[in-house]
Amino acid sequence: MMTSAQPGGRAASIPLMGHEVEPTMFELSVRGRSAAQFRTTGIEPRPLSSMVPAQHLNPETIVTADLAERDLVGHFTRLTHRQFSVDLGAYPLGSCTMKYNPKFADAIAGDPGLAGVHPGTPAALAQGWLELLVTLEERLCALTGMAAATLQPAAGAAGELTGLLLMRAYHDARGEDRQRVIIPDSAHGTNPASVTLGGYDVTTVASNDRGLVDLDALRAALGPDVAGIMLTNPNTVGLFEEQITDIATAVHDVGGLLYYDGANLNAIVGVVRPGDMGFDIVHMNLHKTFATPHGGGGPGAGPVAVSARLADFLPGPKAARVGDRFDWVTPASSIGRVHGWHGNALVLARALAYIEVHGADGLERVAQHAVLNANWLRRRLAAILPAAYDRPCMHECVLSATKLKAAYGVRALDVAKALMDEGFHAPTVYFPLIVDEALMFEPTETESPQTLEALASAVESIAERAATDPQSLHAAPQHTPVSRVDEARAARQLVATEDAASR
Amino acid sequence: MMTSAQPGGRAASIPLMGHEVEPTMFELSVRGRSAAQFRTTGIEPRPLSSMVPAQHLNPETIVTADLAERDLVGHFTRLTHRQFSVDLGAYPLGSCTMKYNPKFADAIAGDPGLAGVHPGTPAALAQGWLELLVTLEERLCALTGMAAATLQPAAGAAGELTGLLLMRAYHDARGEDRQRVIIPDSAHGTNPASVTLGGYDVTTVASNDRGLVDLDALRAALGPDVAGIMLTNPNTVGLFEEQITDIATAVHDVGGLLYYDGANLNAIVGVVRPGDMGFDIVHMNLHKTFATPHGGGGPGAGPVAVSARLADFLPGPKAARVGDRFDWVTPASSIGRVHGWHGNALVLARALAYIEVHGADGLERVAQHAVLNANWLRRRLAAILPAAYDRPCMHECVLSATKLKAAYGVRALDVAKALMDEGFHAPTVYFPLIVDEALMFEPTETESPQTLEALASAVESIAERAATDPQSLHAAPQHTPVSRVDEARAARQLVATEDAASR
Amino acid sequence: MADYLAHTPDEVSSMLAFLGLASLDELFAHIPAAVRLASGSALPAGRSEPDVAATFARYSLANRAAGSLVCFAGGGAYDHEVPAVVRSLASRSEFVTAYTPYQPEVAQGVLQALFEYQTMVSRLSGLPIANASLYDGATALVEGLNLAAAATGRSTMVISSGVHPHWRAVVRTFARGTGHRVVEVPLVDGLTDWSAIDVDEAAAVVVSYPNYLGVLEAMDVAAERAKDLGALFVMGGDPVAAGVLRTAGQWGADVFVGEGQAFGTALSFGGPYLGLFAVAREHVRRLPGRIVGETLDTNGRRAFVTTLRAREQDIRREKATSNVCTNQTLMAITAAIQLGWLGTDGLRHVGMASASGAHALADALADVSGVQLLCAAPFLREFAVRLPRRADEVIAAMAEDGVLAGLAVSSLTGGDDPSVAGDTSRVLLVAVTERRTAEELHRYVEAMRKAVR
Amino acid sequence: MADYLAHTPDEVSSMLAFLGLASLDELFAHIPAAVRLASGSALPAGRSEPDVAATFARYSLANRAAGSLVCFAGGGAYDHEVPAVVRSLASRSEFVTAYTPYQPEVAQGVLQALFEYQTMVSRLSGLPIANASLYDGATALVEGLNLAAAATGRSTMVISSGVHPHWRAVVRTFARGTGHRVVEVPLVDGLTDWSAIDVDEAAAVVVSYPNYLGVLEAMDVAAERAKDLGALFVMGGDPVAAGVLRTAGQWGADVFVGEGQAFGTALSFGGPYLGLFAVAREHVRRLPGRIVGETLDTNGRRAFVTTLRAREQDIRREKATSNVCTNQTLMAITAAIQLGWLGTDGLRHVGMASASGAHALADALADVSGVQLLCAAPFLREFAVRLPRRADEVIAAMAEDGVLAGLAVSSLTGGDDPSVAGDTSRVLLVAVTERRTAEELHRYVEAMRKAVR
Ligand SMILES: Cc1ncc(COP(=O)(O)O)c(C=O)c1O
Ligand SMILES: Cc1ncc(COP(=O)(O)O)c(C=O)c1O
Repeated sequence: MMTSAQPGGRAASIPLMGHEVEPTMFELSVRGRSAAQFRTTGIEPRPLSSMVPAQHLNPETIVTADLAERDLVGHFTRLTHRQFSVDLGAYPLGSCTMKYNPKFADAIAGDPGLAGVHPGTPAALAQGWLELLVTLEERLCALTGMAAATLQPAAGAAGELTGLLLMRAYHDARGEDRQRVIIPDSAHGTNPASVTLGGYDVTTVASNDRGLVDLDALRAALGPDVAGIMLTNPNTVGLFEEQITDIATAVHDVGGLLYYDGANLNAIVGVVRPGDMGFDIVHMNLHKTFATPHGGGGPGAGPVAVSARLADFLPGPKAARVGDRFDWVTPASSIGRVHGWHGNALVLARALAYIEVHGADGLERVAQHAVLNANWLRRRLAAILPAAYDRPCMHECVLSATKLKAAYGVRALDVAKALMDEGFHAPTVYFPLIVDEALMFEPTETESPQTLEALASAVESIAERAATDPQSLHAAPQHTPVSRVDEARAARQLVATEDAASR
Repeated sequence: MMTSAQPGGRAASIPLMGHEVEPTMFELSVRGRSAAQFRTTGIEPRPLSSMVPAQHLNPETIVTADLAERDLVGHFTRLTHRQFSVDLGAYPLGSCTMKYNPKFADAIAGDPGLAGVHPGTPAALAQGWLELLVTLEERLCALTGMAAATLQPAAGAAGELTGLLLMRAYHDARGEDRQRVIIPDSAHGTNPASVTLGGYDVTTVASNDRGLVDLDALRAALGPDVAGIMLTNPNTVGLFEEQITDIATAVHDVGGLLYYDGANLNAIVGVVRPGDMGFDIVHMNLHKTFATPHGGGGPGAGPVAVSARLADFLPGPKAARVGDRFDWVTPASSIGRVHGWHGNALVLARALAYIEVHGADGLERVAQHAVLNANWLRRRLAAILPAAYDRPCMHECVLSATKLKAAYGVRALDVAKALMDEGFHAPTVYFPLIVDEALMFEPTETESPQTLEALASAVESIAERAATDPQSLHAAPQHTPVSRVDEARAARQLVATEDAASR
Repeated sequence: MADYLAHTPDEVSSMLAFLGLASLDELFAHIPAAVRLASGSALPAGRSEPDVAATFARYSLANRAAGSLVCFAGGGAYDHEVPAVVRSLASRSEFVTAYTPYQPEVAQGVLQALFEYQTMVSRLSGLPIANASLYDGATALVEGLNLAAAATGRSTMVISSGVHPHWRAVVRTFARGTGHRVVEVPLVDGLTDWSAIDVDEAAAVVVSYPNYLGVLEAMDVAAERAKDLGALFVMGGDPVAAGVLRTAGQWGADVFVGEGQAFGTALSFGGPYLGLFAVAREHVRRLPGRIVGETLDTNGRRAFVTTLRAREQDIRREKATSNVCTNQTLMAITAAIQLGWLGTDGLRHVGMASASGAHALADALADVSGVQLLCAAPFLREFAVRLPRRADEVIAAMAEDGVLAGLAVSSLTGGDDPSVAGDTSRVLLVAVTERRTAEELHRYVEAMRKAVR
Repeated sequence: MADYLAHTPDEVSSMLAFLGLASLDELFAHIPAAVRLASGSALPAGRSEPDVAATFARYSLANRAAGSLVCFAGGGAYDHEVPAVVRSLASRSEFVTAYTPYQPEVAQGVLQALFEYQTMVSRLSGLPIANASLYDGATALVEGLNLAAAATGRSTMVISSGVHPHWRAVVRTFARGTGHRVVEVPLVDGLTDWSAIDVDEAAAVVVSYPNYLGVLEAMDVAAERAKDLGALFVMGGDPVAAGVLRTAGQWGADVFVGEGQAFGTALSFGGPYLGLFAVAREHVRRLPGRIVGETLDTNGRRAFVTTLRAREQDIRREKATSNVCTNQTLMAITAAIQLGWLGTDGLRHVGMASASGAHALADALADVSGVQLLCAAPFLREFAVRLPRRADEVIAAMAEDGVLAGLAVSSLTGGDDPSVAGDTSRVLLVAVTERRTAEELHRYVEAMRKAVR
């Protein structure tokens, strides 16, 4: 054969027919092939040299990948057969709220009347989009008990940083220069990282033996130089901060603000509003609570809602009602833009569709069933994987494999890997950091009782194997396209592109 | 747990995570669940009893399956992971032309302006559809060298029967009562079956040692009572009937008609026209030559084109140009309808899209590359699986496993099953019936040289295993969700529904 | 000039070289020059996908789809809710780009989906055996008649003219080949008048329930008639009605045939649709088409496979029960998914909501002067009205008001027909689905008032 | 009242019983009553999918999408060809409904696609290391500045005002937190006038190539300037230009940032888009976001995994190189697929055809009296013109003729700006893609004539 390229029509890489590796697009590539078809424009092509001075032209041709459409389709379709997803089964990945994503919302986002609109289209020609954004802002404010919101942040972490900049703008406006932001030791990594980018120093307060913020430790940490506190409630161990009002008072007393990390909003949506708990700034992960698909790692959306006193600082421009029309308006003391355009618009549209279908009643049911599922699982697994804190949890439960580790040397990671052989995605492991051998299960409300039972029995059978054949668990998973991968090797000799690989 | 229903969120049935069986929809069902959401119509629901007399009402409720949307999605998505398809890899299933199906044509068929039109819409309100149908008819006539066509037949076999009824109408109109239709012994099963349904007796003529119609045998079989002959050209052994003009003359001399089974049109599209070979009636399998997806077994479309003398007998109504508009017109001596409406319209739309993209030049390339691929594969495998007839083939090649069988007891079926473990779909086996241990490979034009080479090496490695470990081939496939299935048992104790199964 | 080929010129040359050939043309050298196209086929040159898309956009804009005309047309094709979830599952490329499951080891997806479909059809028809789909309702009826002929050794087909006119037309067409004698029974006030014909034996007695005018036939009488004639009782049913009405099995039918478009398939200008087919146990070996059965693999795992293949054309050839090969599998899978989405209660809802809407509309139209119900007999979700002017004119007029008023019965029958006494041209067939709103019904009635004023 | 829950009332009761609870409410019993909603949230009640769809159809109809307005707007969002094949592959639910590949054994699909994406970005940027995506071009630039600050230990950011106004605005916003000093360099006749500022050291020198007015900057001068200031050279690039222009790597840039929407993502009213990010080898440990690397599994098979995780927030916390967690993976996968579809020549075609169209339009507009090119400097596929009246008025007027004329520069800058001398309100930014036809260009020119008459 002419070239040594890999065959595009061989399917031995799909588990359906084997477990070989799938060639890369570049290994499949043969110069001279192509799939692209373009419009016939009737425009005279001009020689580049007649349009662009020579020094700008790339002397070399950048070769990307050249495939026939058939091989392109074969390749990416096979890749999807090497990928687990919510649509294939339960995905109890704690803190990520991997609930079912309604196909209905995808259809909404696919409407050319929404997806085909240029972001620079004058407001007068995009009234539908502006009304959609205004409506979503109203819904999010109603759900959080806040006064106004920005829809620009592209994800939760972007929302956090935006919130911290709002905090700073608020204090600046009052001529106050505060240096510290408090976070509990159970906080998600994005919290401290955002605090740093917000220009603040992180003060970490330890959790008490109940897995909650230690109020005394907090009081001790508080002072006039504290800009605020970032809390997740329920927190990352899945427990509700019952002293939240005392915490709020304490922080407010020193002039600080309360930031609500909404990653766990699914536990309380429609039941408790952050605003009523005393929070001043709230970000929401629409890709969690409001079921927009996670896209293999993104996109998400992280709108930030604030109380009245912070509304003037929100990023702008914002879509707003102006008389009976909608227009772009920039808040009086806006911190400015945090996104190149208006935020992840199509994600926002999906979230609104989800909210409108559920309404107040539906969202309350979402929270109730998310909490029901998590508590059922926690109780069901108590004997094998005791909860880090033996109390009713909210939408997720953090269990610990310490018993299995002590008795048989089987670690949380082994349990996680073995679960995949049983047909389930693994829970989040080793987070939060304050729990040894943490296994964080978030079943979400959309998994049925039968699925929970099957998940629980799978964990049971793994525990039995831990006693009889722990080695098999260190070797798990075995029924997956690849077995455990050598992460150390990947870091030691970085091969991050085809060109760095020795093929 | 309340019910004994199966879990909808367990993915152990997907090869990605194991090889367990997937529960049926009914095993997943829990009465009381539901996914359906309907429009709020504002119409007062009326009690059935007020609308329908009691004796019509079903005293029992028919329980179908009750699933939450999440479990419905999980179930069918997992089923797709247990299913091979063209999009996953090469599918050299002889006689079926499993070429790549352009996604572009799917998008065309998904346009609500086509897919949303009721078939009873008055012609004046469906001019776009009528123009589309008229254009397709013109293209098909140009490609086959025929005068007119019907687009009604839903598949090739329906086209065959339609063609035979046209043959009958033609003879009837001439007051001739003919009883026999000749088909070669290499013919596809639908041919004889259609002949019977057309009310004719089948006369089978043997093929000669070159795999072609034996002209003398044919002449001997011909007579005034012969209505016509059905031929596939290239025939089912992938060879072109080189004496086709003599055959045509012989048949026409006795007043018979020539029917062209277009299942193999992909070999000659744009290169040879059935009309120029002397055929009077031609069916085409649009799901083969014109790349409409096979849908797991259908839908297809089997338009029938005819020469001028048969045009008046075509099924009707037909879309036709009437002045500068389009309307439904019924041919003068139409045999009547052969479909409930206008045929598989969305399949027809896809086929036209494919034809328009290729044009005369593109379709010629299709035939050329289909024949190139088949010949390359035939030659490449000659040593292991000699061709039944050692001559240049057209778009497919019929090879034989007799050598492997004689030497190692490895049959065509074993080779076919083993190929699946190598990442390829099996070729068609044991067809045509005139070839022992037949393996009929039709690579189609859309598979690359690299894919052909990989397929050939896979066959080679199987041949090597035949010598060293034939048992392993009898046991193949092993890397598939299920291993060889017990077909005898399925027939012996028929379980064709959930209700017949003992769960 | 576009295509979907992978081969580069170099690759083509090397493949030709391997074959000892100098050009692609030589691959066809053994074909007599006389029959080869000298200068290519008389087709326009190829155009790129976006260019062709522009042409199709023009076709699309020249149609009035259900989106732009509120659809009250039925006659076997209905505007039911098809949710995004069903569309996205049914369009998974593993279902779409596979073919007949000849190799069960790599086709369990399609096979199990068909097994589930067969179960659904069996339950809706009340008959134990269903096949894996036929082309459409009309051709399914033909297969039913062929089965009846084989089962009884007779060739007379007694068919109520309440059976859809297109179905009857298709039956007449194929009878040219099978030589079946087709006897159509007239309707009186919408109900089959079995007394109107005199036949003393038959292979099949066919009745549609509801019939194409929407009327609920007297099934017991029909069943009786079938028994008298020693014929198989063949029922053509509206599967949506199955949610509420008695099933074919409950009425004692031997064969059920139906149009399955209502389950998840778009209106699609008439195709691809779905032929439903179910029979009583004793006819299983005469079943047309494919059937999927449950079995075990060599490791004892449950598996599915097409079975009883000995009936089929590829094995039995001229003695096959049918010539069908490619069927409508994708629509069958779609129906299984849609029925799973609907669930038990959803299916009932579709039947009841459609009926409520249809009766509300019928009542409202009764007040429009000049419009009257064609017949007094009970109906479910479709009914016929007699108008003061030609139905096709009324349809054209009402389209101006954004409503597809229904189907002109004469456009189905092509003239006078035993199903309707007298002039058919003023008879309009109206269908209502669960998607129609009170506002749309109101708009319909107003448009009708204007049209018949 | 709709939801996506599976639980039947019976199941809920039995689960509650298992927990020793009597009601769902009790699950929240430990939450202080004071903070619980007494009467549910102030939201409308739920509505069914089809009902909600009707509301969204209303939104959709109240917009003028690229389909109904021929799009000449650019400014970082372009109307490129996105074929059905890319849409169908990118919407496969395994990609869409998965999350960050924390468990590589069941995430090879996403991981390999990202590896291929990184390779594409690396080749287009001419830099060896690319990450697995950031939010968008604007935030990617912010990450680039943070990297530069960390690499140089400095905090002054010298940014050409040829960088997109929105990007500069975002940089200013985040500088409030990082305390970076942002120095914007004015343009003279469309080219950055580096002499206009006096800074003697900087963390980064940022230039956009082409700049937001479409002009091809003098990159050697910019690189020179960066060297003088001991700063990292950060290039913001139009990835489509990469098919024809010199790459960031070839110009000696340390960091490449770009907006990847052009590769397969719809206009989407501005998001989700795709932040492209690539760096020189020595900065790999300061890379923001995720990066996928190749490795082996325990059976020695090639496998992919996210690597160098020690930089990331979940491990390094307040010392992380960035706070990004959820990124834009699906858009990155889409870009990889689109680039695979385009191929080497297709990518060049997009650049060249867009340029040909842009120059043809610019020439034609030069003949429209009152309209003149803003600057003489060379451009590729986007350019600015000065109009005799307000650009926003011209855009509104031309929309009447079915053309989205472009972007009013003042709508991007929000007033006067160092990038444009004098009044910005009459400056219009015009972009042409490979999808624009001669007929559309003609229509544009005629509409412009009318608008400025
Ligand atoms: C508790 C918590 N906070 C913040 C985040 C960051 O959100 P995102 O990933 O959308 O940036 C996450 C996401 O995993 C989280 O779990
Ligand atoms: C040679 C031949 N003839 C006829 C047919 C029947 O066509 P269809 O399956 O579309 O009914 C086939 C299909 O496999 C075939 O291969």
